[in-house]
Amino acid sequence: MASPEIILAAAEAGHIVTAAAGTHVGTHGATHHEAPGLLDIIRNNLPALQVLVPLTLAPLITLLNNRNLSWLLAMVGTSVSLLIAVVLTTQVLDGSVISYALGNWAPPLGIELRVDAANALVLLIVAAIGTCAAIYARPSVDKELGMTEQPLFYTAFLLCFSGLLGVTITGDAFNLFVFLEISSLSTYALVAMGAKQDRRALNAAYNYLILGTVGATFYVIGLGLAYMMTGTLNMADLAQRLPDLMGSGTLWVAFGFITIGLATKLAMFPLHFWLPNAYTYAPSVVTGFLAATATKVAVYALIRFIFTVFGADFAVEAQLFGKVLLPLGLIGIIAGSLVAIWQVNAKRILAFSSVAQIGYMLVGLGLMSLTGLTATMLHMFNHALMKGALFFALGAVMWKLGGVTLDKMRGAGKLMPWTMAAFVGGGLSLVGVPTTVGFISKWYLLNAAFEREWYWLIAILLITSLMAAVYMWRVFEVAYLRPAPEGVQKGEAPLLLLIPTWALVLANFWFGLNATTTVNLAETAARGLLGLTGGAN
Amino acid sequence: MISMSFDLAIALSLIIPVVGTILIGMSGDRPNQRETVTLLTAISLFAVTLWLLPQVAAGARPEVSFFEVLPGMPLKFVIEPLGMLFATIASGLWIVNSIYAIGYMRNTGEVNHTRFFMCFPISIGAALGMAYAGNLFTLFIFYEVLTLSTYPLVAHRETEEAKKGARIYLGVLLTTSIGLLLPAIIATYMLTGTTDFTAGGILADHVSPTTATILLALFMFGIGKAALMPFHKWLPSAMVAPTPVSSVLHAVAVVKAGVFSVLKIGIYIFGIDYLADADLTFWLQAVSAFTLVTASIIALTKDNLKARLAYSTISQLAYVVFGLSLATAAGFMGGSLQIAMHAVGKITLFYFAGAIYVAHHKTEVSQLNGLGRKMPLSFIAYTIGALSIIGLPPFGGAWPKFVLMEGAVDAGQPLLIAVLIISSLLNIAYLLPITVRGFFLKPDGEDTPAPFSWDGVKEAPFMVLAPLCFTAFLCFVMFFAVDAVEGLIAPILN
Amino acid sequence: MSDNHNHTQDDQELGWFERVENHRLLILLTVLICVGFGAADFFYHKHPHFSAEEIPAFYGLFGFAAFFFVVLAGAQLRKLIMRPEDYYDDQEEAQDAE
Amino acid sequence: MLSELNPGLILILGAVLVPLLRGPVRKIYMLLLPVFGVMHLLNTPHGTYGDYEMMGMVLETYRLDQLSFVFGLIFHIAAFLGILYALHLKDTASDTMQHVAALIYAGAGVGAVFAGDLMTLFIFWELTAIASVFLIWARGTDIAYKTGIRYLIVQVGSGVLLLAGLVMHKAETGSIAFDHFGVTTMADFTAGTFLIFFAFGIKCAFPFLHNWLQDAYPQATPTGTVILSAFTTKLAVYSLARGYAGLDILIPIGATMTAFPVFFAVIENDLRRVLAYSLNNQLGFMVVGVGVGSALALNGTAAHAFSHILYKALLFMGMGAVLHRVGTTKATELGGLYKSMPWTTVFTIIGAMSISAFPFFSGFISKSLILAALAQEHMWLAWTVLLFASAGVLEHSGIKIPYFSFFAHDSGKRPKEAPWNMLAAMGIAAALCIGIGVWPEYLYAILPHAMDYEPYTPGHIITQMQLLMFAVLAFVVLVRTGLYPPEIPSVNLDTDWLYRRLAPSMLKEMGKAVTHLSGGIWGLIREWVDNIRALAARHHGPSGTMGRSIAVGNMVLWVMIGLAVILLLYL
Repeated sequence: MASPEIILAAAEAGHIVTAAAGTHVGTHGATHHEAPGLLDIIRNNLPALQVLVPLTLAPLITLLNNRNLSWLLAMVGTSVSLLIAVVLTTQVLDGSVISYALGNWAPPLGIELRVDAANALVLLIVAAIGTCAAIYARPSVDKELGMTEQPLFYTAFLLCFSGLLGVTITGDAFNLFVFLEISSLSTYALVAMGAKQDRRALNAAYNYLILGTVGATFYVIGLGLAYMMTGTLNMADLAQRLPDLMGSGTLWVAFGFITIGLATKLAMFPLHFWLPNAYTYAPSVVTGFLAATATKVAVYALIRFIFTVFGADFAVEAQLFGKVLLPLGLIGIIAGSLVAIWQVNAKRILAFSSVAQIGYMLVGLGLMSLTGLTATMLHMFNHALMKGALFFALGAVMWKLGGVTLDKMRGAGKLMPWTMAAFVGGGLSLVGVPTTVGFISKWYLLNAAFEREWYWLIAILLITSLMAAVYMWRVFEVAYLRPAPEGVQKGEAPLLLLIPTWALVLANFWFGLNATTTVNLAETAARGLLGLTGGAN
Repeated sequence: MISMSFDLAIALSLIIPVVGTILIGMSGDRPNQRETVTLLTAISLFAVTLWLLPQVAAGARPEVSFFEVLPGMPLKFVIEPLGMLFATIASGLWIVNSIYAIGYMRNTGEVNHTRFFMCFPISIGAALGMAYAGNLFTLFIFYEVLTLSTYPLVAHRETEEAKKGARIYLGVLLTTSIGLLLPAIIATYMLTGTTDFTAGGILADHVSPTTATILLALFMFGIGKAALMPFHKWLPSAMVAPTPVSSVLHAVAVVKAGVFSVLKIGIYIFGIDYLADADLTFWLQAVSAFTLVTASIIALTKDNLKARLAYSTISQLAYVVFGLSLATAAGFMGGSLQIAMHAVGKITLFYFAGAIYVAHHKTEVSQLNGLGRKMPLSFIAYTIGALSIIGLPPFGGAWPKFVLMEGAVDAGQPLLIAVLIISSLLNIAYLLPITVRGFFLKPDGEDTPAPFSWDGVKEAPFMVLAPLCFTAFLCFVMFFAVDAVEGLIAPILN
Repeated sequence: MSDNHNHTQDDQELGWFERVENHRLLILLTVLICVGFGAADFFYHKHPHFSAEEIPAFYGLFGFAAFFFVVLAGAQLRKLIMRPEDYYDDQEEAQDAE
Repeated sequence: MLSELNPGLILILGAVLVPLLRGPVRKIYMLLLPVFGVMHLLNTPHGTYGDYEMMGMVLETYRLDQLSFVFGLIFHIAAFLGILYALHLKDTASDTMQHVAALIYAGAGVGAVFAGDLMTLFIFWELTAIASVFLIWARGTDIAYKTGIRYLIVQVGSGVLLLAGLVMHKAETGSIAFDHFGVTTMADFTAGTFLIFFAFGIKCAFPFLHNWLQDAYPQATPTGTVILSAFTTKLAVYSLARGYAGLDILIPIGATMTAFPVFFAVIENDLRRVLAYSLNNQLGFMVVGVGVGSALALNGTAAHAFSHILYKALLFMGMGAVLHRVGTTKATELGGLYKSMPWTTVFTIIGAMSISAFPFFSGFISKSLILAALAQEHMWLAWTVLLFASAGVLEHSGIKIPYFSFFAHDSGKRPKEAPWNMLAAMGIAAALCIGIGVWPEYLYAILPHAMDYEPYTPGHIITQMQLLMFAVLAFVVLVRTGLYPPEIPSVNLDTDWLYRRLAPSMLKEMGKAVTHLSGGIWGLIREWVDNIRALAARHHGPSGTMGRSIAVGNMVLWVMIGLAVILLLYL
């Protein structure tokens, strides 16, 4: 089914974990139990609970309007989601697919929640980072936000969180839009909360809002066109009907709108201009959370549309890979890395680095191969870990030193050794040093490039890795090899900041040393997306 | 049972340094505790190595895969003789170096002791990881760990000069390893489906000679730690570091790790026969010979002692690459011996450089006139180390030259012997003036040399002097102990 | 031996070997010995390996000629290779300065 | 075990203890070391001992036979004399180092002579180089420092060539035995045997490879030169005799060596350098002897080496005493010393007469063996050259040395007589010179080959006296007529010019060129890099198009452009 241009090199039939087509675990609650117990009910409704738990907790927080309780609830919401995401992931690791009809309305009419390896991976990212962010939020918002704003913050946070989960888990294209808006709108609010620290946050949030809305609108326009052609909004359904319409101009336009819409959301170069400021001026915890999740979810959505909805053949036909994703990805990598080198604010350095990192994901797509797609999926996960760790570490620095410009960070390594050590850990991962997840991503990207025999691409990938070393090292040097300004006392950030930060840092190393799990997950996801398992279609 | 203990030994080799680092970090500002932990770590690590050594020498090849980093890409360790040799040198000299470092740091007013001592175990652990690596992938991982863990040591003094030097150090090593070595490893993997070190090599049936040549170039230059020209600049740059660091770089771990990798890749990835049959190494002979001679000539022009020694190291390391490029068993053996002999010799020279700095704050060769009267033992030790480096009997350094010459003859390239001879003579010209100045020339500003008296002697503190004398003595012992090294390596050449 | 007159020294300090009359004595002695050994050539039985050895006083003549030649040739050689005493110094110091 | 010990090791290991001893104990101890060595030597029956396996080779560390015995014996005697001569040195560091170096050097020389294989030879060979250079450096002058480095480079160069030859010889034959290499004509050379030959040639100061000798020996300390003169070159002669006896090319080489130094010696101002040239000339005789290769000739070589070591040491001792007392050995600054240094004068004259081969002095009974061997083989050209050189020897060593230092024009210097230990050493050496000359049969008895030769026939004595006395006559004539070239403070160019003048200046020019070139290239590269950097910084710096924050309208514009492009692409 895949285009001959797509390399499926490693696909020996024996290796594929074939689940029976249409293994619908949990659909309609059909189990062997006579009367399902509570546990079974929960188990059977996991996909729905994934989103619903945080979504319902969000308004509750506003209602209670209590600082301590709201934090507690946010913790509960995120950690329960994480638990669910882990369980769901284990269920799809073998390549099977979970389809869940919301409210027992059968798709395509009802809204379908659909979990396969690809979005399980993303769910895991969002839930895990969300949990870390929730823990982290407590001291961070204490410092950066006013007391009264805090319940609002946690509400917005949980909304955003559930929105992102929703985007990821849904099998319905319009439902995706809804969740996208839920997450986006709350994100704008979250970014704007940075205004207490720096008024420029308002401007950044505003720009983000405009661009985000443009993106979402484009998406919905494209979707509308597709709906016009097919009469369905269910992704699986769309996927079945669209191939018959190949060649239709309307469909091209729909595809174009959707691509650009999502590309704006995921900050593809040159549609990334909203990102640096949003990341820089948002509250620390928000930056960390968004950087690690939001763009990844958008990338996921794009992948979902390309591979599942429109189909790889269509995208190949549309020259999306070769003429759009690959070149723009590359330019994004180079430009993002270069800009990062000259930045003087650590957050901005990381923000531009994110632009570059998204470039890597797009290049992985542009390679049009199983390995390439695996690399992209893998990098989504890995990049979430590293950027999460880095931004959280910066947040801790911010907490103590009141800013993360290079000037303020002088001597930070000696003032707060544990925090900066975490930052170094994340930074090394970003550079792609072996034993970290960054290396694993790069390994797969390079492997994919080798398969293609695109040696120039290898060179670019390697050179930009070194550029990452350059911009990270500027921070390291300032933090460790410059004397701290007079009068600043030595002291660490609170434990609640350090624990999630270090959890992510250790995850960077854990999954860098023992990447089999993530690689398997990513590869299963890639196989699923390319239709190499029996599960997805 | 046996395999259990092998697993444990290998695991311990990696865990002990980590534990040591953590404990040192926890020692904070308690110097005695910190130093005790350092020494204990060093000793226990060496004990583990010594437990392994006789068994490997007897033919055991302990193998263990802890887990798969990537599917099909395990973190794999196989102890074979070459790695065992490197591990023994690294962990053995580390004990000496720890003592020296303690003495040095106590007496020079350096700061940040804790960070300083924390980085050592990590780098030694990384060196052992490389030594025992069972595949390229594992080797690469520890290679990078070694680079990064030594960076803080190079930048230790935190001056502008130190930062610049460290930047070059890191820049060159990272650029070469990521830019050249990593693609080479990936290419090897893609072409052969494995990166395991295999006797006889893995490439022979999978690649064309052209590809193999490109790969060889990527590997040889990619291992920037081997300091083959033009990627040698990091070594002199790293000279800004305190002397114990220099000795780690030059003798214990870093450059040794580089040339060790060169040899290991040469024999286990390419295979000597393949290198020879496919005639891949002609250019490498040229490059290493060029490095060998040019670095010596540059060394002649350096007045700063450590800079001179740095170029000397570049030249000496090229011997190892040169040995590989001969693509003969003897050449390989010569390279292996050179790793061992140079380690002992060069560490002596660096200890000397540190000793004169600690005792008299001298750094330049031209400042050494008459200093030998004040530091007779140091200068004698230096002279012994220098003679070993030059390659004169009865010091260990003589053997590698002899065996390398045999290698050149076996390779049908007897003219290459000239390179070795020229280099030896150049070594005399840049190493021995220090001895003469120290003992025989009169100090600046004095008309006649003050008569020697024991009151005038001011040697470096005991903890600095003792390691210096010990390694000098080792140079001598190694001349007679060469058979042990040879016997260890020989099985992999059959 | 003749140039020691140029020296400004008291006669009392002149040693045996510096007195002109003793020079004469020594020269005479030398000549006498030469004549003696030259004459001796005729009074013993030779076992020549080479025909030249049969020449009367061959060794003496050869020695005289050889000595003369060595000294005169040496004097000529001087023109070619003699340099001031500090010839190598400046060069080597220049090298040190680098 | 101890009986298998190479006697050289007694001296070498013994040297290690010297720094620990003080005063008279040290003196006695040092003098006893060579005595022990000789006793050990005399108590060992001929044979090979001390096999030691290493790197897959069996080293024969102690081989005693006729040839090695002669050299071993005289080396011990030389060591004893050298130590005695240096006994006045103090316990200071520098002097202690001289003692240690001298002992190790002598030991290494002895060790090398008894080496049964090439590897052992190589080890001791290099050890002689290392140890001996300290005798030069100990002079403590800047010149000595540089000379020492040059000397060491040449010596070690010889060693590594030997090693290279060893390696190739091993590859060719599989053997590292140090026996006759079977090379009798140039055509027989293999790469390995040629390299070994070349290595020997350097130490033996073959023409064009000779200049290290004249460069270095005069720069050593007074006592150091005495030691130096004994071992290195004679070790080379021994090695040639062992490995290349009968090699025809050695005859012209040796003949050249006898002849050309005499011209340099005539005009040399530094009397110790005169002796160095003379040493070169004497080596020529030995080399010719090796080249002839007959039993008589080889005996001649061994005997000449034996007597030469003694009288050359004696001459260097004489000059060393002068240097020690006066501070210089330049002919232009000496003269008339016989008045205050009578004993030194007498001993030096005995040495001069020995080297000139006056009958009843040691040179006579050894040199005549070589000349006789040549005559036996009817090699008239070589014979003539050697005869000529004999007259030359008389000029520079027989007359010039004693004449210019002790007589000639009175310099007005009245130094003290040499210390007792120097006089003792000189006295013993002088006695040996005369003793050997008068009773040659004892020396003849220990020579490697049996022979039947009577030195004291009327013919021998008469012809030799003719040669010498007519030459003296020529000297008288030359001086009286003013033809004798005056002494001038100067240096004379020799092959050292190549590496002291030509090579450095060429290297310097090359260095300049390379620096210039590489500087240019690096500059260019740096310029490019800077340009690229600047370009990147312009567009990607904080205020560059890529790096700065842009207005939201522009952002949306980009989205529109993106859409337009993508639609264009699709439609």
